[in-house]
Amino acid sequence: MSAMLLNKEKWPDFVGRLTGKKLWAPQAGGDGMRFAPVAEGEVPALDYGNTRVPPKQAVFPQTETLFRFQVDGEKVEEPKLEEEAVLLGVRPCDARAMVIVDKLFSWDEDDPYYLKRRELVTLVGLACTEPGLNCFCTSVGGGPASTEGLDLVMIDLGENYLLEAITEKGQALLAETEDLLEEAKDDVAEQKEKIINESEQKIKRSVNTEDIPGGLPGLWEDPLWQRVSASCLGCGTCTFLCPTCHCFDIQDETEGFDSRRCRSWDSCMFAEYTLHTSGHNPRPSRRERTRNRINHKYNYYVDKFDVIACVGCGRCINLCPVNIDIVDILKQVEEAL
Amino acid sequence: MSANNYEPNIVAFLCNWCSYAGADLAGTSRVQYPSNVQVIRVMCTGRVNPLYVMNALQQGADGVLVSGCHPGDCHYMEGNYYARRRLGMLKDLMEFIGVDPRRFHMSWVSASEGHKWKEVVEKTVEDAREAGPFEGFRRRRIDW
Amino acid sequence: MTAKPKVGVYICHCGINIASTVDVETVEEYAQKLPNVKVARTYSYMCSEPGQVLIKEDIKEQGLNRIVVASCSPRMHEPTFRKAIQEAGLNPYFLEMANIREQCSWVHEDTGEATEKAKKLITASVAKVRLLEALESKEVDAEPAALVIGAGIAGIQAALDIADAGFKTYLVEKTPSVGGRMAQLDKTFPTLDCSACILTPKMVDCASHPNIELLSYSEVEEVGGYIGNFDVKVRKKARYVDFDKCTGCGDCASECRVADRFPSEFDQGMGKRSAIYLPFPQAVPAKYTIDPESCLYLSRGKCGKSPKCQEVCGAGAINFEQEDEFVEFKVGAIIVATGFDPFDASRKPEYGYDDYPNVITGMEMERLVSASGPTGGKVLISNGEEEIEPKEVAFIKCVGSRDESVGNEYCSRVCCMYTAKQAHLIREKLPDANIRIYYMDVRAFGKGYEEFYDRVRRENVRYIRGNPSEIFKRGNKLVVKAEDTLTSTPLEDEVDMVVLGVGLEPRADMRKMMDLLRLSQSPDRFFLEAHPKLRPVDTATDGVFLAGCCQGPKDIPDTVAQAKGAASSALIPLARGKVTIDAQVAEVNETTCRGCGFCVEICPYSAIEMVTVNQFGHEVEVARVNEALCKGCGSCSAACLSDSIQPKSFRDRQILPQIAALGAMK
Amino acid sequence: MDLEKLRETAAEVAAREDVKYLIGWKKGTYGYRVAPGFIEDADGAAELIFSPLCTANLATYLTLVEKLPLPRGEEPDDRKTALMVKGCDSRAVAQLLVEKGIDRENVVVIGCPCPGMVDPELLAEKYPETEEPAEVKWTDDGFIVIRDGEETSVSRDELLAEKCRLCRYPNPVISDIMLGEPVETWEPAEDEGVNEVENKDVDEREAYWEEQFSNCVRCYSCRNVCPLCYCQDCILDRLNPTWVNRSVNFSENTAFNIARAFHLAGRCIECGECERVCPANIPLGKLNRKLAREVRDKYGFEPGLDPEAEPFQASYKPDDPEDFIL
Repeated sequence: MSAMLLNKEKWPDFVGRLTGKKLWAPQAGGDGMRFAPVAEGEVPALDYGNTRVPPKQAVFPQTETLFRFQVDGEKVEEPKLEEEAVLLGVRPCDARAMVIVDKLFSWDEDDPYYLKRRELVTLVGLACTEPGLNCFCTSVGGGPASTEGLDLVMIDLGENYLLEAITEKGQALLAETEDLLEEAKDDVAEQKEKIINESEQKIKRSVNTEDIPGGLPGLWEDPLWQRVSASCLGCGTCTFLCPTCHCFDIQDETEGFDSRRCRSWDSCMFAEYTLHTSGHNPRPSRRERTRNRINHKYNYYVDKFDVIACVGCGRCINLCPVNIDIVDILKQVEEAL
Repeated sequence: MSANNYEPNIVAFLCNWCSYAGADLAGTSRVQYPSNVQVIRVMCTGRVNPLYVMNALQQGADGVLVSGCHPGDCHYMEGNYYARRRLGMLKDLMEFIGVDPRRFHMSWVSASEGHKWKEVVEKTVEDAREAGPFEGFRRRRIDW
Repeated sequence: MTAKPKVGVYICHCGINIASTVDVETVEEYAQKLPNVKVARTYSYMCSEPGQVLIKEDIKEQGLNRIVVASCSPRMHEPTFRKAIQEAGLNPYFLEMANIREQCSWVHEDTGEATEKAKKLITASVAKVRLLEALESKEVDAEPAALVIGAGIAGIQAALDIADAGFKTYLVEKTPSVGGRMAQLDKTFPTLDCSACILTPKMVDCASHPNIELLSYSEVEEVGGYIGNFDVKVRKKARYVDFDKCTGCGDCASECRVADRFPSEFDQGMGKRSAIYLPFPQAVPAKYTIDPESCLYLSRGKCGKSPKCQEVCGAGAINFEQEDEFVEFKVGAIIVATGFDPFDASRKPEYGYDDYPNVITGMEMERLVSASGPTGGKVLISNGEEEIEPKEVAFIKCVGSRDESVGNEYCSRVCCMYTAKQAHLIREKLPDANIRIYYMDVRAFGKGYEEFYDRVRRENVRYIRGNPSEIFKRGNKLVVKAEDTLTSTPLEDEVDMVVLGVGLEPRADMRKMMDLLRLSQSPDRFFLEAHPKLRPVDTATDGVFLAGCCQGPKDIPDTVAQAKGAASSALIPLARGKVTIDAQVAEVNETTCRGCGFCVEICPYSAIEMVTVNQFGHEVEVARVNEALCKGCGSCSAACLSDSIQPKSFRDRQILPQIAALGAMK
Repeated sequence: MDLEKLRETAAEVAAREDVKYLIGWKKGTYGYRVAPGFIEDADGAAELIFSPLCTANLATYLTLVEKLPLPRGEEPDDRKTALMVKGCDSRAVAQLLVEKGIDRENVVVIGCPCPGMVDPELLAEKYPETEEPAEVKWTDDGFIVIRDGEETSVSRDELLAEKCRLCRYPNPVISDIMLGEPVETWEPAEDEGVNEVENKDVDEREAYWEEQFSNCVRCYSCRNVCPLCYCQDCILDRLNPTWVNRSVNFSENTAFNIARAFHLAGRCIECGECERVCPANIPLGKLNRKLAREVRDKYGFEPGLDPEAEPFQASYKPDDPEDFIL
């Protein structure tokens, strides 16, 4: 029971079956801004490109309270993380991104908050049949139907969704909803193959990333960094909306005498990110910050975890206000090598 | 909490020379008024950064009052004129984003207007009471 | 940030002023639990010696480094407690006061509410005090000179005292002569000494005093700077008479083509003067002045073939080309003694002042009974044909005082006595006249006043309790319509003459002085003193003091006393030679300043300037504060978009925690 | 506008010895994107364009460039920056001069009279973006959209950006070199966007903005793109004191947005960049335009017109409105 069919008419029933867990799905209104909790009785539609804010926020919230405490008091209270969650309609690139980020959060020290949330979440993926204009997942080791990181993948076959369990969590989900599903017929594999191939063909943008990790250190002082960063506004759009960016900043926030220690997403594109107390900033301008962003994704991360920390989702390209285009930068890097 | 049985919490910024002195005079004259208004003394209304108003609402105030010298009477000559312009703009902005206009008031109370201070306090409290507890963009007790 | 804050909170009972409404023990218990609070105590009178000792000992023994005193208004006792903690070795600015008396216990009856509010105010004070910074006040030299504005008896006395103490004094008088209102008076109550006799020597003194520079017929135009260092600009109006050449002989006035054609200001319009005139015979300086409005030559450009005054002046002092001159000087202190305006009786039309010539004001009566007045001291009225002595004289008191209908709720304090005095003087001159005084109350509170009032009553002056409602004419007589409220008898009293006991009003032109010196008005519209009891001659502007009736109606002894008080206050910075500049001034963070100059535009004291600094090889413009000029108002900082300019002790990072504390305590 | 003339002029300016570089617009990497171009020499000028897609206000780069610490003895490069400006952009330059954000002698302003920009989102919605960069041109009564070699005429009303419909100053108010003749100004449209919010009752307004601000991710692109947000150290980034917590939630987001809008009161020149760059599509322009409208109507002031004007926030009139005072 690893490949099943779900008739699209039964999609509401399928969703309705996932009770007792916190359901997340792409928000209806709000320009497909983000994944949001699904209200009871609501049936999320899956006819969207991709959310602007990646689903990483479900396991790595933009702001997360680590513990609460009283100013001048002994009382410290930690959050209870125990609610199971299901994310519906996760794109393969975003699921891959979680696998990539997992490496960081389970590296030298385990991050209990992140890892606990990851443990409690089931990712129900949706393979891409209509990739976006700036998708380039195939250049960085992914693909429109990649299952890496997913527990269950859904492929749109027209009348039906093809559901394939990838993990035990996925299996369990199929088991729970067995009565809504049909066994897939033999020709499904072929149909699936065709759809995936077509989808791959639709991905227009590509870049050869093979030599980039090894080449970047040699380009440290290359004029290309000045060129590609000149127009950068130094905002956090590219990093906040990136599914693999994972930097955070920790602050104590107080209301009266109640205080909480929380962490919020931070961005290496912000000037204060590396600002020292002394006033010295080792990455003093947008040039160094842009160089860092590319190096982190295509050099340091590869060095440390043997994987490019970019999944080719295209968000940073789509949403950069000044057309800073990572594919274009990578091509310039390639040329400079 | 319903609007009827709640006591509005009001933060007031008073200039040292006129309104704070006027509030002191109200005390010396034993004028009685509601206890909901908590005063922060500044040297001049010109000192009141309009963002204080935003901050007070965010941090739990249900209403904010700024009070200074009558136009022309500023101890520093012009501070209240600047305050009037800045806070007038802020009031427009706050209303536009959906803050009940009854939550923010500005007044001129001179050092000799102890009774006017009482009236201003009563009006401010009454308005904030009618507007109800401020939830808006209050820095709520945040969920985990 | 230095050591961790250890806060002491001291809650004053103020006898029962606070403790009867605020549950101080509950507040104490509460305050002890506040973050960073090491000690919280209550005491019956914190400001008393033992109260202060309590604080000082805790500072020493418990190592406190921040103090909150919850008591009366900081406007009252902040200096007291600053001094106290300084004596215990703490920086005096490590103090914050919670006003739980004027703004709490005195204005709330409910103990629960007042106690809760006291807790909030203390919480906010603790929140702020932790973040206060140590400040050092600076001293600058004070200019050893004073400016006195107005040369009536108050200004004259103040100027003489300061000059006698050895300091240069500029005495500025708007009119051509010093003397003011007192010079117009005949006798003074209750001693009946001649006003001119006691005033004139002082007038002469102030003109001849080596330390006094008398600027008559002059007006203050600009005042800048601050205590110890005021910059003053004075306009000396053109007299069209060479001050040095004029001998005061008076030939010009008698020969003037329009001689004795204009109402004399000094004689309340009852006498006449020429276009060139000396206000009154004893005027100081005894220099003639041409009134440009009445002078034919100056107003029309032509006076016969040539101006008469010019022809007759042997000294050649007439100079029609003269222009206003400006003098500028620095002083360390300023005394405002600008006096009052008599109430304009036209504003009570029911008394017919504008319609009936024999209805006159008290000031007119002064001139009428004065030997130097228009009638040579004879009390005369006109019956339409000739000047006769009145038989029936009525006085009406409280005209324009204690009268909400004209906006004057206050008592003018001198009318009771001057009407009594004038009744006495008439009695002296007209032994057979029937004199009555209509009154609401008689206030004879000063030394010898009650006795004088008694004496006048015994001189057959009738006091009738009742405020007349109307005066109208019946034949040759004036009818005073009133009700004797003691007997409830309506009266229609036929008299020959009515004297209106007009009150004192703030000067119509006081706005100018308020703008120049940043003064405020009290509800009665007179100048506001810094504290009604304890700082009655001070104003909210450091170094500016009040004397005489500009601060409120008063009689001559009180005026002189206040003038002497103002002089002694003004002498403090002069004698010390230095003034302390408030440490609570603004400061610029030059690293974050973006150089927009908003603060420079805003600063009313021009205390901020843009300077070029080198930041890591780049020349950048940043704001810089001149601490001696900054008054710490903070207007600059609310306009600073990068929060780079901040007033010390009122920084955003000190105020925001106050807001947070108050907001959190719902 | 004559593109050849533009490039010719730009080449001359970029070649000047006293000019560090010229900032103009160039074709983007795909679709309707236009990128800021930093032209250092005459050759680079060939890349420049001016089209209805050049919405970006490049004046922001005048203050965005970091002043890095210089090694001892090294002189700063104080050559001029040349800048291409539309009407709205030029107002930013004028306002920066008022606020001493820049020195007049440090900029060469090249004015581009502007017939109005297209709304890029509207355009992409109607005529989806292509992999190859597309072109849009002005016609007498609208635009021509050229994608993959295919031309489509579109009426002006259909695509004109909101900020341009409301525009009162399409011609640069300040310039050293003017490219082409001034365009004929048009009657600014009624600001329906602001009216719509104003016409809501207070609770509806609260709900409206709550929804909008909840979407804010605090990327600060609105602030960073704004030519008039040029503090080196923004108070909204500070921790002591903390005006706005780092936490991203409706409360802090609202505080951030109030502070941002308020700091622009009497300063915003309505170029609409904040709204354009917002990845959460928050209608930030409404906040700014509301304030700009109040400043104009109640205080009779318009920023960014006169480089010698008194700054609105650092001035007052004795008869400023005070009907709101108790």
